[in-house]
Amino acid sequence: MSEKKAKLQKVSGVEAEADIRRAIEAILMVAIDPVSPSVLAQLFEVPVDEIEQICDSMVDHYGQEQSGFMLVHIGGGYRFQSNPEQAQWVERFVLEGQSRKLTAAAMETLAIVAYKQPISRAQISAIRGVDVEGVMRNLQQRGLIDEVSRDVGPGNAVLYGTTQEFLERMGINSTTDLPPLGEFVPGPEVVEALERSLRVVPDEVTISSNEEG
Amino acid sequence: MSEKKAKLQKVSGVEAEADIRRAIEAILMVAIDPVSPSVLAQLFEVPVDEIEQICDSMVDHYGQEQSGFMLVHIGGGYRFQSNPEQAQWVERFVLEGQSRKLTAAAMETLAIVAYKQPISRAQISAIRGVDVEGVMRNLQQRGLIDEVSRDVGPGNAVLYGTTQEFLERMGINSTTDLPPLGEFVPGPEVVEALERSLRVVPDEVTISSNEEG
Amino acid sequence: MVVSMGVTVTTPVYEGPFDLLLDLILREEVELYEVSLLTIVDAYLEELENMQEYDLELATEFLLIASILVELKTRRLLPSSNKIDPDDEYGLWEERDLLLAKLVECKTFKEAASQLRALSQTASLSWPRRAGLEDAFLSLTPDLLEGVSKEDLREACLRAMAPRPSIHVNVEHIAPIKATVVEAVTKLLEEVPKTGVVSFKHLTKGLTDRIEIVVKFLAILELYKQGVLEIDQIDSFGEISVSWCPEAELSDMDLLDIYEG
Repeated sequence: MSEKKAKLQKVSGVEAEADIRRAIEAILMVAIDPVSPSVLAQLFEVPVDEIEQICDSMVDHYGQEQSGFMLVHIGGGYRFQSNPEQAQWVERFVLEGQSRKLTAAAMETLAIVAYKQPISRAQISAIRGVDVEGVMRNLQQRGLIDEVSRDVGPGNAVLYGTTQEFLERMGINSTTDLPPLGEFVPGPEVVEALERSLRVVPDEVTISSNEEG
Repeated sequence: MSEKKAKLQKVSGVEAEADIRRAIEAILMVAIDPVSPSVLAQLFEVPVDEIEQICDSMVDHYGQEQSGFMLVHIGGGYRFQSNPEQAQWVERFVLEGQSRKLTAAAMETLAIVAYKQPISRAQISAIRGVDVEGVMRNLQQRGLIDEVSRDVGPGNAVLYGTTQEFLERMGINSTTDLPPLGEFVPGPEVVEALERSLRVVPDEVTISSNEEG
Repeated sequence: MVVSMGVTVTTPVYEGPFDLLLDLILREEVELYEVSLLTIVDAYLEELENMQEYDLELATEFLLIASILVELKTRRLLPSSNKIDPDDEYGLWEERDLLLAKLVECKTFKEAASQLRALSQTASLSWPRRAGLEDAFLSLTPDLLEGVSKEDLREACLRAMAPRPSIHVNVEHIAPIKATVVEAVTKLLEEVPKTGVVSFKHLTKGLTDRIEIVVKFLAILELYKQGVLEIDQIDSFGEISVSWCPEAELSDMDLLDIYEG
């Protein structure tokens, strides 16, 4: 620890971890978006992993404080947020509600983008079975998805992915924090039910063949 | 003190002063402007002087904490802000960390205000199809737009306009110097989309006329 | 089906064709191959009637499902040839498997979507600090309008005000629509009174596009609903016979209005 401190002193002029903590707190107080560890690392001239260590211990600290706010690791950065336990009061204070709710169609499209990114509109259409242009536009306008690259294949289709805003809306730090898709695959009983309902009645095939003969 | 607690319980349903403190912390953490004690008093249904007492003790508490931020009594209200001792880091963060360009969303919002002023936030949201709260705040903070009047209609919505600073930065004397919007000529993408969506119509018109004739 | 643009209705029940299919299959325990298309179409038409406003998007989505179902059932509804091509049969199985895979995938993402909704609901209980810079630091912020011209501003305004194409209803994904229900209705009104009892098979003779068959089918249903036609299907997979209802006194234009309304 003393070695690290010495290094901090030497490199950045910041006396100690506690000083960095205070500086981070001040910065987070004025930042509008989550502040990424790499920005802080650059600012303090300290390795990113050390910054992350400091920030994570700050997250713990505020979590234990039982205060009205907390520090969260979200959207690839850190920011102060109100404690969900105080939602009833904040709600009454903040006049503007949270952004409007997404329709089921939009949510499903968003889920496909989130799990399959980068993905083209045609690929999403194929999964949902309908044209998704309108829904995609809506999601893009809300800043939840964006064009991220182009398909190398013929046609060079635009590929979409989720945005920083999406992470913030979901309250997660990265898409790797999403529960694995495998958890949502319907169980064998559902698959079986679906299969049964689609089953070609064998009788008829037989009858038809008889007719043929 | 016990008498006060009992009163809080009775009047607001909030169990104790500590609960009010937490709720105030949450609200102050997300508030944009200083929050006046009277607003808080109304929210918690607690006398103003009690709110002031609680807030002042919170000011003391954060003052002793030696953290990167503090609670101040300013402009007739209370707010969290960065600790002046950390000003050098905040300055460096501002100079190095913030992007220098207006985002597309901010640019569009600014343009709408410039051309359509005075205009309410709800009207801008309606035009852009997304909530513009964050963007508007940013533009206002940067001194490019400001509240100019209030709508005479129900709700008395705040109306926004561009500032003197905006004119200076744009190098114009008045917003009438902005190039006229002219007749709207939709881009090729819009035309195409509209055309596609209308494609079924001509057929049917023909059929209907045939039927009539 | 000329419908004014911009009307979008979100119904809690249906959001996409596979959803509809899932709903119909799981909720009503419909055996796809045992139920007549009529049941599904009726359920759908009922849903349409319950809606506040006509939703073209939903209607086109339904056409899509109907077309899938029709294709899957074509060999039974329209035994146009007594011979079953082994390739066709194989093709039918393949299609069934494809549909099953799609249904499973659709259900998977439905679940994932509800999980995302739960995540966002939890996250929405916590508000971020967005107070931004204190006055003392504002002078430090760079000139955001550097390099922005008056023309840039004008363009941004026009861009923001441009009508959003997201409201348009795209029916192209079905197929280039050559047939319309109005047209089919018109044709049926000419044809059926002359022929008396006629089979669906006969009415769809020469139609190759599945969408054309679907459209014809919907037209028959519409006329059935209006009491102009009578429909009879004796066996589950039997021939559908269509006949003119003698009491019918609905003018052609009334019928067209139904679809243009």
